[in-house]
Amino acid sequence: MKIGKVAMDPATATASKSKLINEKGLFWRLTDRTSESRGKVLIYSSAILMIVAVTAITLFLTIQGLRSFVVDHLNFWTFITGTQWYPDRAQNPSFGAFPFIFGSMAVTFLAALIATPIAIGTAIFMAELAKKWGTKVMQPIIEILVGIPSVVYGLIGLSLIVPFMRVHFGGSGFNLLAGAIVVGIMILPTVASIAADSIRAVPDSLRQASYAIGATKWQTIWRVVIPAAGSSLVTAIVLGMSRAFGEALAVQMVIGNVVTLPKSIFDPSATLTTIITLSMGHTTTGSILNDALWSLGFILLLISYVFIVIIRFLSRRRNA
Amino acid sequence: GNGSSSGSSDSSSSSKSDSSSSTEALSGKITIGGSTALQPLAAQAAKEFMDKNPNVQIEVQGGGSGTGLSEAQAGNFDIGMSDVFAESKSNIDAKALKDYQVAVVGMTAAVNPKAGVKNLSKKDLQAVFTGKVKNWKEVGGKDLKITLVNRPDGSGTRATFDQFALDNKTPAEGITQDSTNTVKKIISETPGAIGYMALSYFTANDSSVVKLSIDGVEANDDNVASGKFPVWAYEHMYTKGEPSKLVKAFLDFIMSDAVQTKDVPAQGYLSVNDMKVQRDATGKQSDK
Amino acid sequence: MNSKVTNRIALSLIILCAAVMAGILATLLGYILVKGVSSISWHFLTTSSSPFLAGGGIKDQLWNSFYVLIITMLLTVPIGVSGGIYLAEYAKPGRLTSFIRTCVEVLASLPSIVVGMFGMLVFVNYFGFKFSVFSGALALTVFNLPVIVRVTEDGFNSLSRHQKEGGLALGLTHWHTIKTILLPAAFPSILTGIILSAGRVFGESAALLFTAGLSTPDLDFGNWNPAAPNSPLNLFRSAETLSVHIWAVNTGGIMPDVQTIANGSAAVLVICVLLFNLFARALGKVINQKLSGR
Amino acid sequence: MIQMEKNIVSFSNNTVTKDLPVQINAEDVNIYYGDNHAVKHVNLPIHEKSITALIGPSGCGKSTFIRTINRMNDLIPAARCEGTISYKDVNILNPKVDVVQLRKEIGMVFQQPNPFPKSISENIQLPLRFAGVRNKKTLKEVTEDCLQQVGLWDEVKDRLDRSATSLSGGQQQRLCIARALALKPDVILLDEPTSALDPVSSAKIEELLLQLKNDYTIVIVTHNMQQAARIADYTAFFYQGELIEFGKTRTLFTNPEKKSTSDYISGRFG
Amino acid sequence: MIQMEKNIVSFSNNTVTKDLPVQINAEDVNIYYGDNHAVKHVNLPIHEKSITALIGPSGCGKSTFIRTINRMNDLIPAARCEGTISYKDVNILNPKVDVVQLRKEIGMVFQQPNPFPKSISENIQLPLRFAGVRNKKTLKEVTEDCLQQVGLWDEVKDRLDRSATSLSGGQQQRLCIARALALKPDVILLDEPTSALDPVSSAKIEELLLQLKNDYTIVIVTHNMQQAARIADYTAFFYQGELIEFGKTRTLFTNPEKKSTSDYISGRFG
Ligand SMILES: Nc1ncnc2c1ncn2[C@@H]1O[C@H](COP(=O)(O)OP(=O)(O)OP(=O)(O)O)[C@@H](O)[C@H]1O
Ligand SMILES: Nc1ncnc2c1ncn2[C@@H]1O[C@H](COP(=O)(O)OP(=O)(O)OP(=O)(O)O)[C@@H](O)[C@H]1O
Ligand SMILES: [Mg+2]
Ligand SMILES: [Mg+2]
Ligand SMILES: O=P([O-])([O-])[O-]
Repeated sequence: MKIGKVAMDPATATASKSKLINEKGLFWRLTDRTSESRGKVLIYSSAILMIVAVTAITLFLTIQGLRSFVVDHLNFWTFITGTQWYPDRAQNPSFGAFPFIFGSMAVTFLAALIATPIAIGTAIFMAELAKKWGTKVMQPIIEILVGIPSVVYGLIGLSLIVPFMRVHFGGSGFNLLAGAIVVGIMILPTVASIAADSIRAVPDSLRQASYAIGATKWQTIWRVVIPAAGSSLVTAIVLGMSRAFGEALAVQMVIGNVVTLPKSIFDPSATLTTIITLSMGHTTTGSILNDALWSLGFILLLISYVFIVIIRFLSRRRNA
Repeated sequence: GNGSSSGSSDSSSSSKSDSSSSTEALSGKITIGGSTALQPLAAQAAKEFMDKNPNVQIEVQGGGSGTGLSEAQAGNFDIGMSDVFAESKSNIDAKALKDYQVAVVGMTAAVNPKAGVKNLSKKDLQAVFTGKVKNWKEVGGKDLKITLVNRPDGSGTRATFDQFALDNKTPAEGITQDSTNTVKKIISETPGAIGYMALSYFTANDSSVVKLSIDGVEANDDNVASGKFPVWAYEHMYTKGEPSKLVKAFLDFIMSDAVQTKDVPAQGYLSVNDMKVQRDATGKQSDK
Repeated sequence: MNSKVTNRIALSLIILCAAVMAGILATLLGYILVKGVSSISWHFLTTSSSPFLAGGGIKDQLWNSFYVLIITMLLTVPIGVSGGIYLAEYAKPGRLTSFIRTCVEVLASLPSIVVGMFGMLVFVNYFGFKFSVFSGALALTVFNLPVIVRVTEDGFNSLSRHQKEGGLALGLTHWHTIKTILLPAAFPSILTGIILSAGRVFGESAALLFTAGLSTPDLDFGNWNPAAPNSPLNLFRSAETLSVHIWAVNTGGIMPDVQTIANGSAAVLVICVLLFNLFARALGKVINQKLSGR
Repeated sequence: MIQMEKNIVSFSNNTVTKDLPVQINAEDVNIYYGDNHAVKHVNLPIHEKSITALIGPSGCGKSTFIRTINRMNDLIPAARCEGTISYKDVNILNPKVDVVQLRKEIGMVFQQPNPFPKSISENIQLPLRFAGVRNKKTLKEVTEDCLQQVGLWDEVKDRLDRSATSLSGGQQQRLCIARALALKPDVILLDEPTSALDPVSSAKIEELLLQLKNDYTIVIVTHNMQQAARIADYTAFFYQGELIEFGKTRTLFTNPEKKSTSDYISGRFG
Repeated sequence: MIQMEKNIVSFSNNTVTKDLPVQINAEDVNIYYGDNHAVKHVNLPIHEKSITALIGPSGCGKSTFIRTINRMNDLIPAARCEGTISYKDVNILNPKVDVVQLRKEIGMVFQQPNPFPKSISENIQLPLRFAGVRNKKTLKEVTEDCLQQVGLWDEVKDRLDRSATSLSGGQQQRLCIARALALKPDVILLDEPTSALDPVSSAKIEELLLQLKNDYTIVIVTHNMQQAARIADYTAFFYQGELIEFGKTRTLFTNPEKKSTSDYISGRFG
């Protein structure tokens, strides 16, 4: 019951030699069913497509975003530092986008401030304290939270948070803090799930080492696990911030959209994204206001690049 | 150029002849877009028009007045809807567009009932909106802080209010909402809030907001029609040059009594036909 | 003992965080469902929306949401899976790979409104697709693509190296190994990832405002000719999706029952996302059982 | 059948002439992972200040057993223990036992060197800090002391604040032993401490263990029978979860009672 | 110094009386992982229809070397090879070599059994299908044939369409060997094929290899010296990337030339 093996005669030996050396032409490689090249063509073209997409987005938004400086001769510096946004004023319209840049930043940082402790705490709970519960209950909860559309968050912010603010802090209830809370809750699940992944990635050997020298659970988490997960945790927060930064509709529904600089977190405010969604439809293509809105979009793009650079930097440091 | 057709045609006979002739003649597609304020009226009219002319497809999009004008000029919309005159927008060649004023909308300020004002002089109103006055008691109301609620730059409602109620004074900053619903909600819930909105949003037995009279003139359809109440605007439909036969038929339908006497008032607009005064692009008012 | 007290307090705080998280979900879901479910009815789901009268439904918007989702998936899944395979299997460490990886990250973290603006500029105006299903799907492709790429790459990376070596050692080509061994093995996790990402696409609004439009023609569900302007299948008609509808109704709607419509739509949206989630889980479980058991 | 050359193994270090007192005593210990009965009815005494080696083929339950002695298996949710392991008149397996304190008295070193990704000195000071030691001078002294004991002091004294991960594998393992010594435990458990190391580092650690047994009780798991023969006073042979044979190392190697023990020792399987 | 009991190891299977022709010949092979010189100047002939065992302590480069013979190391981007491994008058290390064809002729079995998560019969038929065999009857015949050869036929013939992952570890490993046989290779490489298995399965595989060597050239990496002694005709001892000693198994075990070889064989390290 064995497959008999015939001894190689010299002729077959030479034949197999030529088989071992690959000298097939390009055409043959593309037509052969078993060939590698056909698969590679498919795979490489999609990789190229992604490069094209990024390049196109950057290019088009840059060109469109620079129009207000090149064609309409707005001063770039006064554009990003000016605090007066009166594009419709008949005499002497002014385009100062600083309040929006500030508003975006403020919402982003406040949201991170709100989300970070809860998200990291949940991540620790899922990855360290209750692994079974974590995967069986918390993970689905987090996935569902990620899936809830941002307009729904906005809607709820409008009906719960704004009235709450009005009752407890006076004013209209539309303010920076309301925006930050809505976005903070929105990014919670993102931050928590990435943070949980990075905590899970800490090798068990470190935990064992820590327990073996008589550490309590908290000592292990605080002194060993969190430092070891370190920069990935920061990455999780930065990623959440970049989401917060780009969120538009949910914020617009609750932040009040006032174009002046807020004096406190209980003042209404505006962000880059909200001003774009608010005004875009009212402007005509090629008008200065329209170009200025594109410039805001361009700034948004630039800042999201900054976030990416930060994330890359963190991950490079982690790998080093 | 006012391209509205005369209101003399007999509605029932004209629409009958419309539909009978359209069965062979009218077919094709119309794309309408622009002002969100006008969108519901256009959509309703389109629905009725399509019921009569099954071979016609009308697509009604929003996008805002600016979009409506830009896209009409670019030829992407057959009809561009706008709350404002094309002349008032930059980068639009108003002469190349043909204006159809399909309805009139009146607006006034809405005030939170707790402020205790029902009427303001134009001067006081301007003082309130420009921020010179910060408390209602300075203009005869209760001792309550004033909270402004604005519409975004470029909004037709805001442009109209700024022009005819504030006489082109720049309003002070306040909360800005694009949505009349939200504006109304904020005003009704925030003590001391004031904003402005179309008359259609003040429903008859709704006491959640106060409909403000200006200089003692009540904001109602009659006063707008007669020109006594100044804050009103046309709703425009623009075509690029002369409209095609199909588009013209639709515009005629909108101007017909079927729409003007039914849908237009139903949505809180005034029919252009009822107006006793008219206005040009610069805002100059004259008797009709 | 000091460290023990600290331990107990700290752990309680952590549990509190998790409880807050669960509480937030419960509040959100409870609020949406309690407020919205009462306005969901067969009538609500099967009538078209009305421009300004009460009693409108969400039939067309619901269909649009699914249609845009399907088109987006048709575009993203093949490209995204290929891209993920590229990164997991072919990419050699180097400048190009790191550049492609950066591109994926850039796409993933672009604000959706920026994607929407780009879509308006390029798909709507430059290519002349107008506000349409297709423009919307292309815009959503831009930001769903990196998600699928990542899901695929993770799926491949989590496979044990042994499977791949087993294939290659048998004289299978790399591509054939991927096709016949690795892809089937990674399939469950990729599928789960895709369905979860579908939830996000389904709920996206900002990018669609500027690309798929704020209105929808009166769809004729008897007409399935994709070229007809009011056919549900027409790719080049404007298509307001459910989440855009919520925003639009809430922003400018003048029908008297704005709140009811917004709450009902939100509830439908959330229920759909919940169903996606449950479906993904159930499917993953079934496939896993099939692969391991039998 | 041809006879292999005789293996010459030194037993010179196994100097126990009479049994020292039993410090830890396992009685009828059963350990399960879910349904998997991984350790079956094990009775094993561990004598004070001597080296006990656990040998056996892969998967026979050595690690499972040794990890139970300081309750490290608590970390595995599916693991479950029955029986008694008495230490200082307490049953270690009692759920009420303060595991934190237990692990301070019974230290452990693992197969893969696992220093914390911190500086060398912090690695040794961390257990002390956990235990509440704040005094800088004490910390410094203990650091030097422990590094001296494992013979690492001269090699690293100039770079105590360099990252511990920059050390070689053997140095890392000795650092881990030093870390375990910092709390002055009674017992040190080692699970295949040399199997990831090169021969020279291995030999150094064997030497170190022989020295440490003057002060500490040592339990070591090893897959290298010769290592057990070289350093252990007592050897326990595990097979398929059962303790097949236990006794003085010399006796077990030269005169095993059971057939499977002699089969294993002579390399017929494993 | 006390002498350990003599280890009795059977060399009965090492029946090579005269050297068979060399089928694969490694000359001055160097392999690097980045800067790490993992295999250093190795010269090693592999004889036809015999079993060559590679032994040596962990990390000495055994796996690295054996994986180079069928170019599996191509998968590791950082790996780099120099030198010549001639097989059928071709230098395997030549970049132009069609690795797919090479791997059909030189099969490989790994430490962890790695059946595909498909049915048992599909596992064996997959490589055949890929090689272009479509005929159902042939496929069936070859499946039976291969399973017979590894002695798995009787155990699984009733459940050929059950998932291969439902088999036990030892069965899975034999299935992997059967799978490698399906393509009728010249050479089979095995990297610690029994180290994850229980003694009984291990013994079965040893037996199987002794049978297969009548038809195939076999290269096996093992950490179990007794296993090498039991089954290999030739043994190569690697240490720190160098080939320290190579020769007939009996010679190498009974009369090693180098001190480190005898140290390793007698368990003084590793
Ligand atoms: N975490 C775990 N969960 C479930 N089963 C486990 C776990 N760890 C070990 N086992 C099982 O318990 C048994 C004994 O394993 P153990 O690790 O104690 O063996 P060992 O003797 O240390 O082997 P090795 O020499 O390979 O380290 C094995 O059957 C193993 O599969
Ligand atoms: N993928 C890799 N990348 C970098 N270095 C590697 C890689 N694989 C192995 N090495 C290094 O090459 C050397 C030889 O490793 P190899 O796996 O060949 O040893 P081995 O003899 O098979 O050991 P073992 O008995 O543990 O399997 C080691 O120093 C190892 O660290
Ligand atoms: Mg073990
Ligand atoms: Mg190896
Ligand atoms: O109708 P508007 O949105 O332009 O106010």
